Amino acid sequence: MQEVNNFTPNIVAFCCNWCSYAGADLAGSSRLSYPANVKIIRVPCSCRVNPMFVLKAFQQGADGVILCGCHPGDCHYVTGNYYTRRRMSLLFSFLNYMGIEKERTRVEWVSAAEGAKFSEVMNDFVAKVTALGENKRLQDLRVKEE
Amino acid sequence: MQKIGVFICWCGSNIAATVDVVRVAEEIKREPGVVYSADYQYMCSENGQQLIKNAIKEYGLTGIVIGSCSPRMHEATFRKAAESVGLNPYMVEVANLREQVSWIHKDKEEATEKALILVRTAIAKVRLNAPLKEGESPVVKRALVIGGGIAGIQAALDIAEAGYPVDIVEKNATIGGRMAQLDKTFPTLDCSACILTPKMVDCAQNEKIDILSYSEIEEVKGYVGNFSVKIRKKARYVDETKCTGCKICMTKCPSKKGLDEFNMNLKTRTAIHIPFAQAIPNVAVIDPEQCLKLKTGKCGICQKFCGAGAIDYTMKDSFIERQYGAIVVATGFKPIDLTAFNEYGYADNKDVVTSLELERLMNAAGPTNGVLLRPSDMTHPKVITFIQCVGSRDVSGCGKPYCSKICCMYTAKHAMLIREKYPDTEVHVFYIDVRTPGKNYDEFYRRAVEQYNVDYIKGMVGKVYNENGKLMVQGSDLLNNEQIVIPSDLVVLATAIEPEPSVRKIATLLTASIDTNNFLNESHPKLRPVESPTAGVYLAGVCQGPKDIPETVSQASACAAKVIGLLAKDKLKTNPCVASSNEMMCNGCSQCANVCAYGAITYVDKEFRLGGGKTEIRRVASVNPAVCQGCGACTVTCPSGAMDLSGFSSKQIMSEVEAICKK
Amino acid sequence: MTRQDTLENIVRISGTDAKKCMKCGKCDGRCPAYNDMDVKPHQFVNYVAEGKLEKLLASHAIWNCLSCMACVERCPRGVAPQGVIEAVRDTVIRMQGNNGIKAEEIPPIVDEMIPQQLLVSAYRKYNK
Amino acid sequence: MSELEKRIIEKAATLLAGGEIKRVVGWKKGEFIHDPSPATFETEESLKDFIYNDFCGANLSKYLIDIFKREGKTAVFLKPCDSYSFNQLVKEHRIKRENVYVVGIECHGKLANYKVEEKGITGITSEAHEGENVVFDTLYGKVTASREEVLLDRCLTCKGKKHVVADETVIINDYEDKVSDRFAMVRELEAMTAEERFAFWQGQLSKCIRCNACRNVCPACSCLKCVFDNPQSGIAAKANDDTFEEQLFHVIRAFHVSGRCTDCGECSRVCPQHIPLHLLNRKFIKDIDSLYGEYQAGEEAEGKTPLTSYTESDTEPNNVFTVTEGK
Amino acid sequence: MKICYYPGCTLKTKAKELDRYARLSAEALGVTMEEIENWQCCGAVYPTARDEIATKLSAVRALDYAKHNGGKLLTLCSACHNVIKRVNDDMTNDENIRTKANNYLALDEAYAGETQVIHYLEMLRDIVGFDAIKEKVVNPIGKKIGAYYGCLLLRPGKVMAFDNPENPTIIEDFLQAIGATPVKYPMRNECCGAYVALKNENLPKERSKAIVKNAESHGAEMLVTACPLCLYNIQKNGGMPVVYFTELLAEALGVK
Repeated sequence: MQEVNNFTPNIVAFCCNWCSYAGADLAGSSRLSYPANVKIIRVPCSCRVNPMFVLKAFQQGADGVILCGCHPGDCHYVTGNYYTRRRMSLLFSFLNYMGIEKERTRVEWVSAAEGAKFSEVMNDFVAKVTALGENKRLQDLRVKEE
Repeated sequence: MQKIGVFICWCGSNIAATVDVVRVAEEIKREPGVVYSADYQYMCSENGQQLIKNAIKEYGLTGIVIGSCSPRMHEATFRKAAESVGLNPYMVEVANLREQVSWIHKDKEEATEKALILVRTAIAKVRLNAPLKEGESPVVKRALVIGGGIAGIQAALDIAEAGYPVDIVEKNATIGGRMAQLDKTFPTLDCSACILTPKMVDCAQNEKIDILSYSEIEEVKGYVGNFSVKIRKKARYVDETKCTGCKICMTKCPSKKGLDEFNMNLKTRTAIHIPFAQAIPNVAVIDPEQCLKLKTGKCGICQKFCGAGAIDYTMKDSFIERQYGAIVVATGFKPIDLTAFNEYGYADNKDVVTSLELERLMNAAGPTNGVLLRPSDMTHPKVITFIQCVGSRDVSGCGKPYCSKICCMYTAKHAMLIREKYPDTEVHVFYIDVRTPGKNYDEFYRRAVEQYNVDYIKGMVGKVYNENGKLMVQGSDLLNNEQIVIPSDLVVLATAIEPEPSVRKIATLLTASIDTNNFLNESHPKLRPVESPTAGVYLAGVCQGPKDIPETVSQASACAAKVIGLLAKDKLKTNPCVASSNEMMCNGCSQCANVCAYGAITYVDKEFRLGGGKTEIRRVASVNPAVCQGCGACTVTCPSGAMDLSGFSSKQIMSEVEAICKK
Repeated sequence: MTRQDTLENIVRISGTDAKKCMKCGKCDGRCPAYNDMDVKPHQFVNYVAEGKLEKLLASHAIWNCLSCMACVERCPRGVAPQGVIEAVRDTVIRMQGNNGIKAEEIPPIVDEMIPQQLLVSAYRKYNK
Repeated sequence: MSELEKRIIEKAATLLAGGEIKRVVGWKKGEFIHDPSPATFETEESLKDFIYNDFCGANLSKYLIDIFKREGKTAVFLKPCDSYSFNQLVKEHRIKRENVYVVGIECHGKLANYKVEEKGITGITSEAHEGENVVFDTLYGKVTASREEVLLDRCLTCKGKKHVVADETVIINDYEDKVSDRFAMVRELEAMTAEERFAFWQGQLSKCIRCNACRNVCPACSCLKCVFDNPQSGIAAKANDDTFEEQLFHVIRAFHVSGRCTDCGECSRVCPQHIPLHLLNRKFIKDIDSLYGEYQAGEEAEGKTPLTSYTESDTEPNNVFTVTEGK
Repeated sequence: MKICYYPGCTLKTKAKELDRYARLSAEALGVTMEEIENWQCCGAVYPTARDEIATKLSAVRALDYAKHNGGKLLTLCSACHNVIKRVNDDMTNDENIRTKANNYLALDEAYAGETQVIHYLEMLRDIVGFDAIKEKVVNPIGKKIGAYYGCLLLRPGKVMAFDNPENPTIIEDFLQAIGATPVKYPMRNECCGAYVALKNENLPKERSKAIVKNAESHGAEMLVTACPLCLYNIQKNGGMPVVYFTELLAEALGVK
């Protein structure tokens, strides 16, 4: 138990430039805190997030990966997040199939006005990943023979 | 080898109170590639910018990272500063140390650690940045307006007023659209023709405006600033340049049984005709389905009588191709088909009419010369019942799920006009809700109830059946919890409106996005309501959503302002952060084009050298940088990784991920 | 069954989502038995939406609904008032001793010509 | 020589003799009858090496990507399941349909060499199926094996006898489509805990020797240049930093072919370590079917794939598990 | 051609003419109606409650029989048609009902809506063809006749898919074919009062009168129907002659 409590997960958050990155900025300017272990990468649209990036994060030691984009229907690029939704649905389900706990992956739609939601989502996500502990599975998917 | 400079901003105490900025600047010096690192109170200030500029010059920096507020705040400032001393503006990256660090964290140690990671991440990215150059594309200073109704007319007049040439392409033989068919307009009750026809004449007389009537869009190529449009001029069998509009042909034509579309088929017309008296252009057209000469080869009377020699039975469709900088879509609407609503008896009873038909029955230029007579026996109807929401708000599959927006107001208008002109008439209106948001709108409706004694019944009609010469309107009165039957002489259906069906083809040609109801999508429902997501395409009137005349005119003028703003530029700067395909790796599989919302990707067969003097032709994707908006959807879809996005390349993002995850 | 269970069962077997109703009254406008309905078709839908079970169970209209589907056919919102009425009627007759037609009531109204179809459907509709 | 094989070779000869067809793509005899390999035949004489038996599992579609570019028309023999791959490649503009003459041929399921070997059957000289059994003539005498035990895994859940594309077919014996549940194993895995699943995959993928056979044979893995070989992709292996690619090769590959994989099963057939790679692809197929409606890649030669289309009411990624875990 | 036929109880008792004339006419038109074996009463009304399974089983049995005997099931009585067609729709589209019904019946092969249910009028229109009937008419019916559809053939429109539920024309077209003058009147798809006759006599009385009054006002001399219950209610309360459409057909074809 002691160990789990001390564990601080490393979280990679991909935020689209138009809604969610602005939402994160609003969370900041409203001083709505969320854990420091969430680090944001800015992308033009959630649809720029290649599943490879998510895999790379896990393989490099991230404990959770979250994508944030405009609400479906509000995409700055009209349809980008609809593709995100399908790609990530399939990717998350697949990672779960490979044995990666489903709580480690998430997509949230956060608009530029939803600073509070951004902060809530991050707090919640960090709490869930913290409870799971360290992710090693995608680092050890293949065990080399001795 | 890159030479990177790092500049950590205190933002007064905004960052410095929580982040040990001095330590960050110090530690970052040890990062590979970093040759300069400094901290300063306000990097965005004149002095701060000077510090950056000096360092760039002094150390020959090839890339810089600013640790400051959100890039949404000052990225542009720092880019400009860099550019002013010769560093490509896209070699600047910002680490967000304020909104993402100091403002949300309290623990200084923790915040400083995170700041370091964010700065390292930005360094990792900037190492892979490449200088980018904004592209330029020329602007053709001419606009195209598709649709010659009030929306198209207003947009064209405003654009022409600013000095730019405009073409109006109208599929019918005259401009004027639906508004020309209306009798009076709400909420002022002024005559529709009186306010519309002067504008039509203005269009005709404005030398900047070219009206291409009886024409349709055939093909669209190009992109914002530079569209190339092929227009089909349908054969009207009358030479526009010769016809004087004398109408002698109409008096002589023996084929008189054609249905008069302008009068909602309530009247007949001759095969050669001018749609209505004030038509623009005032030129006849021959209906080839009806003309005896064209169908049987026998007749030719109009040609004989035409003093101007304008009739040409051998005329064929012709095509013209023109260039435009911007396109306004203003294709308008039509009432829906009522086949699925026969509980109201529309198919079997001439005296069950749509509201648009009633407009013609009340119009001085209409089939009854403005005297309200019912179509079946040309008598005065004494009891008139209006039914609202016919086909609107209907999710059963027979109608339209949306509110048609204009029906409540025009029904109040009709009721009032009838009570005004024929006080002995009894008028009932079945309604579900009366929706009157708009200046002086509710007041207008209340006048109908309070001043004109129109009987508004909250309820809906279940069936209209005729019995002994009366139309029995059986409906509910929800406030009294009763079922009532009103024996009526005329029943008017406030029929739902839908976008003119041809808009779907036009949307496809323009790659403009369209919703399931055939309304064109705006780029942003609140903030970009007149722009289509396709750059250079603007939306006016009902093609974008149900709206009345005042709203349509406002939107048309807004479109014009946007078009004028675009045409005023000589060149368009294009965002350099766009996708591009590496031809050496592209499979030509079309996956990327499938997800491009802008139609920016096309395919070309290109010849490649294989070595040994051999060549091979391969199909490869080609991105038009002027059209690409840089979302990156294509990059993920591309199986081979040939497609990449400048400024947000796969390698850059991967290295950011690595920098964040590094423990 | 608790009150809540009964209500939920009515919602379930009615096959209709009362929240879709936009309260236009078209069902009332169409109903051929309207004057014999103490609870009107739109009220059935409304009572279900508002959970007014007692009013539903007490209605006499359940015996007068003709199941003619006129209210269902052209409801603009795809709601089925008849479905609700039938669900309520079934709920009532499935309760002990609540058959809608008693054996002793039948003879006087049966005549020579009455088709089987009428008797069978009446039994199906009114009795358990 | 079976009647079917005879007819197919005759067909090849007729096509070559016709003049318009410059070459046919088929299978060539190896040293034994159980090691045929894909080959191109340009003359009628060369057809003496042509073979078609139950060891001809190889899917010939992928070879067309290069071959169709040669001068003149190419004919190819496709088994029903191969025809899906062919169609998918046409859809992706990798094969020009008009340059290829497709002959659909009969298939009753192909044999897995390693399963035959594991049963100790070697030195095979001929083979024929009799009901539910396969009878082998070997140098050491007759051996009978149950088909269930020696068929390729993919053939145990056959897609059916339909050719989705064919200019003509050579089919002698009509037969019933077997209805089988190809997702049974996927479901079994889904029913496990995340930990168990991880253990399963760790066990399987650790066997991989990175020989790239799966990638080389896969008709969907037909990129001009694979991302793993493209330094700009950010995932290509560099000498000292190969962990990412090393660890996630199969995961990335499965995602890359998702929505395009026709479930032809070649990956598993050629894997020297017998890793059930098709179970990766089938997970995607199963999820696509249940989330976005049934979709069979290669069924149509036109249109969008599930990953390049969308609806406004698609399931949210966070809710996807309730659907895809089959609960 | 031969076609599986489901007569129903009423056609064996009070509505024998409806059945008899239908068979005679069909033979004259080259169609043999083969009564299916061991049919049971369809239940006369379709139960709309989503949890009613048992009351749908007899229809499923008939449908399953037809599935193995030509794939089509011909109906004549409007009530039977309504019940069987709607049950068939459930078996096609409602997984819950399909599973449960199949579990009850334990057929060799599950039934999933494979049979096509066609009403006699649809057979006349789609299989025989009204033009073909026209050619075989020997006694044109020279009367002004109103078609009375009632509810059961038409509604619910999406399931019955019989004709435009608010503006049907099939019986009018039929009348035209047998040499009658069809009278189109708007109340032709209104309910006659149906089974409520047993509970509230007044309601069918009013409904039937309203329908007849409307038909009269449009000049009808008599009504035709396909439904024994409609015939009963209208005959009892309406005061206008009403006959089964098959009787007129038989008369026109000279086989009455």
